[in-house]
Amino acid sequence: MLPLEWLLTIQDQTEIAPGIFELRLSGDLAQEKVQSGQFVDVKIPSDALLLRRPFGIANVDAAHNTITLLYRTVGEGTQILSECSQGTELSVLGPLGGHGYPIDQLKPHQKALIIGGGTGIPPLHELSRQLVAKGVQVQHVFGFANQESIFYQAEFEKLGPTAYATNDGSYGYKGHVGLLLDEQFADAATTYDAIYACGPKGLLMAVDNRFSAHPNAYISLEERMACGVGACYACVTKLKVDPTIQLKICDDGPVFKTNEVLL
Amino acid sequence: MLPLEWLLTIQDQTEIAPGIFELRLSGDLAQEKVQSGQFVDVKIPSDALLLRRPFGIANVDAAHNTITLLYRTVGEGTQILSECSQGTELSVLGPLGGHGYPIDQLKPHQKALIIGGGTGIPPLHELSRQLVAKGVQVQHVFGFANQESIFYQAEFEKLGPTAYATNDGSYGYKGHVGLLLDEQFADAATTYDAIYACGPKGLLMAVDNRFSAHPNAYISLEERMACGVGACYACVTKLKVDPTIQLKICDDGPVFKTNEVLL
Amino acid sequence: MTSDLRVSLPGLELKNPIMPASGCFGFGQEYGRYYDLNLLGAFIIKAATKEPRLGNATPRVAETPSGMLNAIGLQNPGIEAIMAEKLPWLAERYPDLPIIANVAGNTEADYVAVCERISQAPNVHAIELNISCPNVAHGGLEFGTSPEAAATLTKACVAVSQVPVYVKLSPNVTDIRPIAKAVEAAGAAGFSLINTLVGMRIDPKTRQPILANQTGGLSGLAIKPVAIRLVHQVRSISNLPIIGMGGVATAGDALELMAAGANAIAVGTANFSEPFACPNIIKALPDELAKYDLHDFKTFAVNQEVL
Amino acid sequence: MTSDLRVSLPGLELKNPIMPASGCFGFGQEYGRYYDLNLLGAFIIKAATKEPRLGNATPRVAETPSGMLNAIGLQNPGIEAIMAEKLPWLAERYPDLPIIANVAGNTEADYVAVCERISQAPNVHAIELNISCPNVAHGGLEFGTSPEAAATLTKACVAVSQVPVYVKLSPNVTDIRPIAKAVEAAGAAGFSLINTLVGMRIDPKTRQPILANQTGGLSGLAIKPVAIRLVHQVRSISNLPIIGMGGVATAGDALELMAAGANAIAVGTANFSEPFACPNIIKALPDELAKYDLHDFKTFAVNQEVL
Ligand SMILES: Cc1cc2nc3c(=O)[nH]c(=O)nc-3n(C[C@H](O)[C@H](O)[C@H](O)COP(=O)(O)OP(=O)(O)OC[C@H]3O[C@@H](n4cnc5c(N)ncnc54)[C@H](O)[C@@H]3O)c2cc1C
Ligand SMILES: Cc1cc2nc3c(=O)[nH]c(=O)nc-3n(C[C@H](O)[C@H](O)[C@H](O)COP(=O)(O)OP(=O)(O)OC[C@H]3O[C@@H](n4cnc5c(N)ncnc54)[C@H](O)[C@@H]3O)c2cc1C
Ligand SMILES: Cc1cc2nc3c(=O)[nH]c(=O)nc-3n(C[C@H](O)[C@H](O)[C@H](O)COP(=O)(O)O)c2cc1C
Ligand SMILES: Cc1cc2nc3c(=O)[nH]c(=O)nc-3n(C[C@H](O)[C@H](O)[C@H](O)COP(=O)(O)O)c2cc1C
Ligand code: FES
Ligand code: FES
Repeated sequence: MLPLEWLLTIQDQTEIAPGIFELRLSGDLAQEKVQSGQFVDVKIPSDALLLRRPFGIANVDAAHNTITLLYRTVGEGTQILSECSQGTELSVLGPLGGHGYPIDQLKPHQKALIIGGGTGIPPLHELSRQLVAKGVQVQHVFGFANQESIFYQAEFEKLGPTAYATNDGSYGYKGHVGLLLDEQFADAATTYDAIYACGPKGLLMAVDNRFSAHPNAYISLEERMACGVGACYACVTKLKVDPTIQLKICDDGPVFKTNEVLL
Repeated sequence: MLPLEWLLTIQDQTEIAPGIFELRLSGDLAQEKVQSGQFVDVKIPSDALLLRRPFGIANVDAAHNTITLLYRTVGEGTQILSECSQGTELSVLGPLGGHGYPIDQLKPHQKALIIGGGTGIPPLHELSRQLVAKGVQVQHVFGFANQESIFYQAEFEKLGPTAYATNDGSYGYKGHVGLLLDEQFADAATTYDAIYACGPKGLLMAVDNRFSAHPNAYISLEERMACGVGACYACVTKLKVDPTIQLKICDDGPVFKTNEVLL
Repeated sequence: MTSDLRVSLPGLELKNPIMPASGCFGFGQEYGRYYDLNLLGAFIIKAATKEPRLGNATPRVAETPSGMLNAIGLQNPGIEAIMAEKLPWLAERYPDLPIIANVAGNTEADYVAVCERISQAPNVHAIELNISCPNVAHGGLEFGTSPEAAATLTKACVAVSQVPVYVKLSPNVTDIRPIAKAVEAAGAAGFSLINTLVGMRIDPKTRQPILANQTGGLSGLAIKPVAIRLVHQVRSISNLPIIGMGGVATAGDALELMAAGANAIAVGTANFSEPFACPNIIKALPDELAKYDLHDFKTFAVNQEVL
Repeated sequence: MTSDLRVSLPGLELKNPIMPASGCFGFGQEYGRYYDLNLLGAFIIKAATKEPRLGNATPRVAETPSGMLNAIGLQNPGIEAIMAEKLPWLAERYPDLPIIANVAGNTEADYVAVCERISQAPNVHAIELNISCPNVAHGGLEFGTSPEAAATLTKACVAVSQVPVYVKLSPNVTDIRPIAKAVEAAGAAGFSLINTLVGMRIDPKTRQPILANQTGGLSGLAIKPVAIRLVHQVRSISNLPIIGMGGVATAGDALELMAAGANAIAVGTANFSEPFACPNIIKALPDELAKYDLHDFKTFAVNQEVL
């Protein structure tokens, strides 16, 4: 039997940007082998909220027995989570997602382009960390609403060069990530040995289009979920080559190759 | 406008007998004039529990700005309440109950008999305290399941002599309070200037019967409530003289004269 | 920018769309001790029947996850006492507070008699015809589950009423649309949606129902998605105004129900959790609207223009 | 004293009364990774239809207070794939686990074809005839809301089925009793109660329904009181066994529904909150029974004797 449910303890929680929280959870889930892009499903401590909340795993620190989540408060669940104090125990399912970001195919000194937007960025941190640990050279390209909402800048810049696009131009390139890619990473498809993306639908579509023929390009999807393990069919997406075949994002994903699924 | 809702802070909470909790709440409700027998309606900190929980006021300590509740864990609400830690803020309505125990009619050195059972006993503590403060001589007669479940023994004995009945005879008289009254307080109707009771239905019926003609005998009722303020008609009881007239326990009670309502 | 919370429905020019739901606020005397009822948009009083009613035996309420059951059984002092005491009490203290009178009965004649009489009270601006109470042996659901019976009753009540008649429909039906259509054709000024679902709790110890009446009406947050669905469904087949209710506890809930098609909102069970629920929601509405760059309800409920 | 959790229903000799509800546990492969499905009393697989179905567009789920909405739309690989892959997979790994096959369709012919075929699978011990799915354009509710249509369909399915047929009724009806009676007369072995209520959530930002299908089926704790009422109501007019479901998350919930008249219990939404919900409930049942000085289910559900 695979392990699934963990009682993790809130080690600390910090608002690292307006409405963006860094949550460090301690417990033995941190000893599991986690592929970047995999996620956890958190039981929010409220009797009235039956569904768990999925969050990408932003960091695994086996030595300190902790994992880190980064999330934005968007509704009731994340609001309640953000008010939980240190020491609170949370029931967490994970690591979930049959397919995270594949990195085994990359060799030291090869180059990876990591593209992210907003709260799609958290799992890309663990990805970048794992790539750098392998000796892969990473380039980050991130989109945010504005300068204020940028988080984990230092953490990412430690791992590799990071280009920013903001909608209002308050930091880095003005405009969305797609335009930044066109202007400053026009040769990316040939320059980079692997492409990884996570973020809002628009960003994923941009990446899916631009890198549809790239043999090593991956996007991570989000969908409203119930079970998180593949049993309820809530989170399906259709195969591009045959839309009568449906995959489950929670189980067959959340990471898919570009050009693989209908966005 | 009358005050109604208070944010009270849990000062401390102790399990004083198996499953019986003493809960001290601090806040300005303690400055209100409270008639003994009045109650509060506590919002349990759970999103899924919409109805408040009514509890008698066991003690008011204006000097320390606290009130005390004593309750038994019987279901989900009291279970959750018992797990709340110090510092938790609770929304509390009160003092509720248009009619508590009348004591103004008593003079110093007059005698009062206070009869209680189980979790009906809490409001009788504040009653006894107020009576003793007036110089009234109090006698308590309390029923419990067994010795283990007795609580507030020292507190009551400080106020006046206290006779106990337990179902299993493990402490005091063996049997229920009605029998103890018959055997040891047979002249109570003439000996005591006032009779006050609170407890399970059987006890109230015993008191109601024995002291139906006493001019100064009172019982306090319980019923499942929704609003707690008289607006929803959940908690009605019928007048004995005319059962087509219904009174609301939360608002027209919870204290009634003996022989006043149908039990 | 300041907000304009006014909404306008037949018979009801409301300064804001929030009103206590029938049966959850008595005749105002109790909550009136704790806050100024003039804050309310309107107020739907407890059901009025021809004769005084004692209601059901106790226990009358039980708790359920995010909800509650009630089986009050329409206890009320009867139309005469309501006309003589309850309505004048409200008129004297809150002359500008529009009252909606919830009317129930055993027979058509009962309903008609009460509608005729109560609609003459100067502060009654509308009637809410309760053909959906699940907790009484007669009347209630009988009229509410058949389009024909509902239409006949509505027509008779509209004919004698001096004020617009809103018909309160039951969620406990296979298809609400034919009932809504029949009631509209019979002259209803609008709908009131929803009354309670039918539910039960059992005490595992005695294995008997907790409520003396066995079943009770399920209300509160738990039924909000059912209320949204039915308001949306009735809105899809009718342009009549809808007073929406069912599980509204916050300004966000109120807007969700208005987005589904409700023109005004009644708040029931939430008063018990939070006695200041109605004034709290009214206070929070401007900020809630502002979240969506709105400052009034003009773009809500497709039929708002018509009114 | 040790407990005896066995219950016995037509076609189903269960070591305990707890089983995952249809649609909430797939075909067992996923939860089977995390615990031994042999712990279960039985298992109701996801709806099987004649043809493979893609179901509805996403989003397919939304959250509600103490509940959730789903509009999966009966996605399933179709009877042939279920016979060829899903059932053999279960039979191989869990030869002693009784499977109940949930069957759905557009037409009577569809239902009949699937019942005939699936009831021949060696590990299918019973059929749960789904005439109550609110999330599909055809079939589902059409058959479930009329006594005549329900009876005709039941009769046809019973005629071709090699195993007892339990009919899963809808709570979205004015009166469930005539439907239950008709289905009983048509040869049903028992009932399965309840399917989901119909609900809706609206995104206040877009003012559009959250679910792509607009409406969805409401399940979870919120509907428990409705499930209890309907089980109690059907029990009051029939002695057939009832598989009860709707908001069961704890052993206490299970006993409450059994006290209302259910003979066995299916657990749906609770699996999502707590993937070990079923084994947890099974483990807790002896202590929960002991609270009431009981050690088996003999005194539950009036009809237990008959079986
Ligand atoms: C695989 C995966 C990984 C994710 N990783 C992250 C992350 O690392 N950081 C982060 O901030 N967010 C992440 N999200 C989004 C996050 O799950 C939602 O923001 C969160 O569930 C919202 O919960 P709420 O109660 O605050 O919002 P509400 O809107 O109140 O939630 C209501 C329901 O909708 C669901 N829901 C709402 N928004 C989303 C969404 N975008 N995706 C899926 N379900 C949603 C909720 O889970 C809940 O069931 C991820 C989502 C998925 C599917
Ligand atoms: C005026 C009044 C004063 C009370 N004072 C005390 C006191 O001082 N100490 C004490 O221990 N208990 C007291 N009770 C009883 C107390 O309110 C219940 O034990 C408590 O509400 C149970 O809540 P629960 O969630 O644990 O139980 P559950 O059974 O889970 O509660 C479910 C619902 O039933 C209601 N309920 C259950 N039992 C009772 C009951 N006996 N009376 C009224 N409602 C009930 C709950 O309030 C809730 O709405 C008093 C009751 C009333 C009416
Ligand atoms: C205690 C109680 C009493 C009620 N009495 C009535 C009534 O007399 N007439 C009526 O039409 N509805 C009555 N209702 C139904 C409410 O008016 C309302 O339709 C329902 O509770 C749904 O709203 P809510 O979820 O906000 O409570 C009552 C509800 C409750 C909880
Ligand atoms: C995601 C989901 C999918 C479901 N799919 C089916 C189905 O395929 N067939 C069916 O008869 N019922 C289906 N149901 C209904 C459940 O089997 C059950 O009747 C209902 O959810 C009530 O139980 P619960 O409150 O324990 O979830 C589904 C429910 C959910 C939540
Ligand atoms: S969330 Fe259940 S299948 Fe993906
Ligand atoms: S609890 Fe509402 S009237 Fe007493």
